[in-house]
Amino acid sequence: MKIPYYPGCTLHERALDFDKASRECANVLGVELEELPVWTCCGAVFPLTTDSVMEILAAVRNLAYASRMGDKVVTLCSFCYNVLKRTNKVMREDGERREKVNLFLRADTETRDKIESFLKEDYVGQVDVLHYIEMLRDVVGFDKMAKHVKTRLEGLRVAPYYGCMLLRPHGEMKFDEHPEQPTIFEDFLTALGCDVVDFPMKTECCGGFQIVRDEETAIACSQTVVASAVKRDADLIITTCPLCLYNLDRKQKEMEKRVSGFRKIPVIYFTQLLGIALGIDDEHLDFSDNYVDPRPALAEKNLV
Amino acid sequence: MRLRLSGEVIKDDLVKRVEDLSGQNIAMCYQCGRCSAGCPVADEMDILPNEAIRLLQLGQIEEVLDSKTIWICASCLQCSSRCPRGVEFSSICDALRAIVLRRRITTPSVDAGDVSRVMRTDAPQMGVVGALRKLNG
Amino acid sequence: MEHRIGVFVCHCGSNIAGVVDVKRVAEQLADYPGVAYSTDYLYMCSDPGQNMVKDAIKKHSLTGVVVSACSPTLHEATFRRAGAASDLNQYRVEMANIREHCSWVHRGDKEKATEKAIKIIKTMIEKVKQNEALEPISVPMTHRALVVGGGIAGIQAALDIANAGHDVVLVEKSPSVGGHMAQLSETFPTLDCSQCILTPKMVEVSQHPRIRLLTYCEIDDVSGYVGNFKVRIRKKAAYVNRDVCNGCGLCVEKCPRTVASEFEEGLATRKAIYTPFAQAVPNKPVLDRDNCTYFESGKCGICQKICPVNAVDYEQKDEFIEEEVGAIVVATGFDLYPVVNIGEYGGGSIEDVVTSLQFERLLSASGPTGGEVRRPSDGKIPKEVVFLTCVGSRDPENHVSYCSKVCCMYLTKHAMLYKHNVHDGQAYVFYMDVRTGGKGYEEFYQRATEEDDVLYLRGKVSKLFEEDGKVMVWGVDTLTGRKVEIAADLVVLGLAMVPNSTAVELSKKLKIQVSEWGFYSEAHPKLRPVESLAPGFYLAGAAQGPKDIPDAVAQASASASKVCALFSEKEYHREPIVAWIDEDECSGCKVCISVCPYDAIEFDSEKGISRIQEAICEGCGACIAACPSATIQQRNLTDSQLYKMVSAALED
Amino acid sequence: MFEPKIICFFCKWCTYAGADLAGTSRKQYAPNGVVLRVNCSGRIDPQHILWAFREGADGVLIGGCHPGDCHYQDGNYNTMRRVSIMKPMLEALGIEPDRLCLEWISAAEGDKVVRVMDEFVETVRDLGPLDLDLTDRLSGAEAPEGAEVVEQKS
Ligand SMILES: Cc1cc2nc3c(=O)[nH]c(=O)nc-3n(C[C@H](O)[C@H](O)[C@H](O)COP(=O)(O)OP(=O)(O)OC[C@H]3O[C@@H](n4cnc5c(N)ncnc54)[C@H](O)[C@@H]3O)c2cc1C
Ligand SMILES: Cc1cc2nc3c(=O)[nH]c(=O)nc-3n(C[C@H](O)[C@H](O)[C@H](O)COP(=O)(O)OP(=O)(O)OC[C@H]3O[C@@H](n4cnc5c(N)ncnc54)[C@H](O)[C@@H]3O)c2cc1C
Ligand code: SF4
Ligand code: SF4
Ligand code: SF4
Ligand code: SF4
Ligand code: SF4
Ligand code: SF4
Ligand code: SF4
Ligand code: SF4
Repeated sequence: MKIPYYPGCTLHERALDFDKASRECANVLGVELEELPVWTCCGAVFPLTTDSVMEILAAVRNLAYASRMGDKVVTLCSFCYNVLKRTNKVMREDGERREKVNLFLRADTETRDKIESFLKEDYVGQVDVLHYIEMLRDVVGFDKMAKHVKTRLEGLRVAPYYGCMLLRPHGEMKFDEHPEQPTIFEDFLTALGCDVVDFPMKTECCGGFQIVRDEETAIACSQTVVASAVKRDADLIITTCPLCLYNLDRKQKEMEKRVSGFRKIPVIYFTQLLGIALGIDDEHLDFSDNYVDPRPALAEKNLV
Repeated sequence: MRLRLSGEVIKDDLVKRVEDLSGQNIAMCYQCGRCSAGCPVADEMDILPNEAIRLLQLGQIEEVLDSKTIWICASCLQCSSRCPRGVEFSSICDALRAIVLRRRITTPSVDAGDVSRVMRTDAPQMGVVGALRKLNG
Repeated sequence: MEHRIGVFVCHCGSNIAGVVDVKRVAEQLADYPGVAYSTDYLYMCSDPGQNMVKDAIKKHSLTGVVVSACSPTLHEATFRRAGAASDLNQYRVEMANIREHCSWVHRGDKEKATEKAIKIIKTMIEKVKQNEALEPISVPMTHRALVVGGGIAGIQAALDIANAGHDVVLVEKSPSVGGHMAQLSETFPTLDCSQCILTPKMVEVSQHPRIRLLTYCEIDDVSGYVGNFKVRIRKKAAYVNRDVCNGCGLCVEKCPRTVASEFEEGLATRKAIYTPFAQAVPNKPVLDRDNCTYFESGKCGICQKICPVNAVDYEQKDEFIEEEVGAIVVATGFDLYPVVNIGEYGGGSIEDVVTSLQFERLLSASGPTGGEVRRPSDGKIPKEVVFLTCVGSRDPENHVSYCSKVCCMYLTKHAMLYKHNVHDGQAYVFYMDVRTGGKGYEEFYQRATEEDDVLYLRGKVSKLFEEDGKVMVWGVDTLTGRKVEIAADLVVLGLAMVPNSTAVELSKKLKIQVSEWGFYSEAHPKLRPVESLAPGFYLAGAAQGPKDIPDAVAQASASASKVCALFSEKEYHREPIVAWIDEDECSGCKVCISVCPYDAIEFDSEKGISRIQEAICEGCGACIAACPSATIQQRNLTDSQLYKMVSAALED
Repeated sequence: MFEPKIICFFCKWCTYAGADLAGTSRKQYAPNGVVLRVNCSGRIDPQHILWAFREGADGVLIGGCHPGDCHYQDGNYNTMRRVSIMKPMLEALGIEPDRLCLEWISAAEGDKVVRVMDEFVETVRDLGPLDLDLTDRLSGAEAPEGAEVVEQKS
């Protein structure tokens, strides 16, 4: 089965490990992630001002490319997912902005050259934006996924971190039935055999992009999250977002400096964990970029 | 400090602009403070989210535009998601930032040094792009 | 029929005559087709004025009367009586409103006012010409009432009606009467013990010779209309022959199965065969087959073996009881908003976050902790207790929009009682507004802050979570503009009051309206607050909207007095201005049935036509305007009358 | 000056009582409208309105209870729907839709009765007399059933 895939810039630059692991897992599960032939940065943040047109143009272009390839587009990064999904809603429901955006698209000669044919019709929200985990649940099925598991991750205590962008705004994202107590990653982890660690900070913010402006503030946020998982004896945290990973993992270096007796905890992408369970080769599961090396924790449970 | 209120002061055109830009009705906020109670970065703010909205209700928009608060907000949408009246402070915050940024006034939060510092971090692209877009227009 | 209409133009002193040329009006109308007599007089409503009408009817053999005077709301009844006194059917007397709608509002232009008065009178002459002689509809009536719901409201209504001398059937779905009040510890604003004031009433209701108490029963079906309802009641199988059982309690004692007790809100257990609480009325057990070993596996049977009077009967089936009643009081009460919906407060998964009703049980002397406040997780006495108001209430975005009215008060009571219990403890109440509308309520709140050191924090809590055996509270104090964090031992949620979960389903059986949130709708929010729009149905207690005990009882007594007023007549009388269907023309499309707000239209499937039940029709006219075959008419306001009236008003 | 003829259908629970209040308060308004009392604005159907125009009315004013206040639960919603369907229908017949007016006026709004009456009379006055030719066409096409007097069955 082929599904159009929008990686987003971070997965092509700093989060190659995420991209690689996710593609490999998909392959094992019989899904081919078919990367859009052309795509651009989605803009990273969805503009919350009602008059924004230029700010969503990039995201619409990507959606329009995807609409040529199928009726879905899968993405991995929480930020991309949020931007694409919310932009899609604008294109479906906000007639005025839709018209303006399509005007731009029609005038956009560069785009026209690249993808002559899609311009035959306006983009009006034809594709459904899917997160990879939704694809696992709804397209593959967690039970089918579980059948591919080579190594059940018994005894591994995993804390699933959702963060903000997958869940909010709930009315638009509809990512999980219970915005305050989501369970999709819990179900995913259970299917892999893990011990799920429920921790109250799983839907709290990691500090987001504030990390590049006001490190102190953002670290305070991410430390709250990390400490909460550590307190509940998690072996590791999983996430879906390169920025969350950066804040929660890389910034543990700073946390160590600031907090006495700070206990580190590895943070990895959920598809890396899935890769381990599916028995994917080490060469595809690269943890060299992680500040806190997950391998010791995994080794302890004989998983690497 | 005494606020001298009148119908004219309260009906500030710029507040109306914030309402238009954010798609929010400022009057709907009944000041329960839940936005502030759940905001992960409120500790660093000089004006709490609910206080910022209160100031807008009173027409005191310049005070809010001058605040640190609007630059500290991480757009996590926690405030909006739990607001009993469906007021999205996160959107109001974006609108307030947009007003400052569209005025093309350099604010302490987004001076040139800041921008270059942002560019220099080793943070993932999306973080950098996000920050620049949220904080630099 | 030859029309002989009498027109009486009133001067009302100068109120009318000062503007309208009454003489000219009377003269001009004397020539109008069908008018047999026309005159004017100074004060029509005075005795001589009325006598004029009476005499003229006889003298001129009038077939109809139009009194051209003030608004019909004022004197229609007066002149109808006058007409009737001269044997003219009261519905052939009409008023033309030439005062409120003419002389008083057109004082500047006497000529135009006079012309308009003539037009107004002509419209009424045309109407009277076609008015039928009608009689008020009278319907036989069963002088027995049904009360649904045996909480304090239902109990009070049943007692009041029965004490007035009418029979009452009281139907309660649970094994005992008492409702939520039975669960409460002490009650604001006086802090009297809830059980102490309630139990005598529960006993009274069970022993009253005029009350048939049916517990563990539900309404299965209701048909008929005001004065003549037929009710089918399902008596749920209790697997105990409660007529034989003597309430010795041996079965309960020996039953080996335990389950969470509903009455104790899950904080304690009960047996599979059980009475919900010690003071239950009737104090006879029921067997909960979903949790009974015998029903699961055919084993056990201990209760049956031990019962000294052989009351336990595993073969018992649901039974049906038929009752005829003339009026129905609905008092099905409330439930708390489900805590699972509030994920940010743990959605029920944090043990030491309890609902307000659970806290009542923790405070109650008869509760699971014997009245000592101990928290559920480890039984420790909590030293830091946080109370949250408006949980789910006043939250149109995520939960319910309305204020639940009683929670401010009961949380204040909770904080106070907690402090009386744990003197060195600290109680916090997070609030948005403290609503204390009621006699002695504000003073009660002030006492909580002054004497019991309850700390009120103005702000809504965003999140609760467990940490190190504490419940972390993330709140705010908007008065100082600070975020607030409290490590609490126990948190109490002042959850919204919502209608009983059966309310909407019941409303469909009863065919009465519920409002947006499922509370029963009153006929008028101010002037008919205890009646449903559908005749014969009355509302009492929290089923109609969030209410405390004084309000619930007041409303129960009010609905009882409404029932008694209805029962004060032998028969039920109503205005005959109802709709009727011409059977020959009706195509049987049922459109009318779908628009009638009172379900007054039934379908005769044999003839394939619809038929209006006069006893139920309120005469709104919705069906008339909707009928595609134009075959429905309203008595004394037919389309034909309307057309003639329109034409008369436009004639030059 | 052209004096329009207006037929007013007022619900007895609200607008009719509102007009009574205007009277008891001695408010003054234009005398062009004649009020017919109906149990509910929902009793009025398109035929009544067309009949009024046919019989020479220049305007028709319907007064009902505010949404949510209908004595009969939701009769006024029916009226609202009907009036919105009526407007294009009138347009098609060449009758300016503004000649039909629906207003929510409660029993307490005597002032509103005055305001609405005066404004509506002005509106219709500005529109001028209803063109007779069109009225003829209407009477040919749309003579309401029941316009011939059907005696009531008893
Ligand atoms: C935590 C808490 C504390 C409170 N404290 C106070 C206080 O201190 N003072 C005060 O004045 N008020 C207090 N109240 C309010 C008080 O509980 C209510 O005002 C009162 O219980 C309302 O009585 P009711 O009869 O209307 O409803 P309920 O008590 O709910 O009784 C309804 C009855 O109807 C039955 N029933 C429901 N549906 C059906 C059906 N379909 N068929 C048959 N039977 C049915 C139910 O089983 C129940 O027995 C408190 C409320 C709460 C939640
Ligand atoms: C400014 C204001 C606005 C309000 N607005 C609203 C509102 O919008 N909605 C609402 O629901 N409620 C409203 N209310 C409340 C409402 O007015 C009262 O609930 C209501 O009037 C109470 O009616 P009552 O018959 O008990 O008392 P009253 O209206 O006071 O009537 C008492 C009557 O008894 C007579 N009387 C007194 N003593 C004697 C005596 N010794 N012998 C004989 N007769 C006597 C008085 O002359 C009077 O006529 C408002 C109240 C106020 C003050
Ligand atoms: S949560 Fe909503 S209503 Fe409450 S203070 Fe914040 S914006 Fe206002
Ligand atoms: S969106 Fe901004 S203001 Fe709202 S909770 Fe998040 S950080 Fe705080
Ligand atoms: S009948 Fe009416 S109008 Fe005539 S005198 Fe009496 S109050 Fe006045
Ligand atoms: S038969 Fe059922 S109810 Fe009776 S004692 Fe056994 S378990 Fe209890
Ligand atoms: S043992 Fe028999 S008589 Fe005694 S309570 Fe049980 S059922 Fe009733
Ligand atoms: S009574 Fe108080 S706690 Fe209850 S909903 Fe109203 S304001 Fe909130
Ligand atoms: S007039 Fe109204 S109440 Fe009567 S049958 Fe018709 S729709 Fe029902
Ligand atoms: S709407 Fe008219 S035709 Fe249709 S069933 Fe009712 S009465 Fe008969």
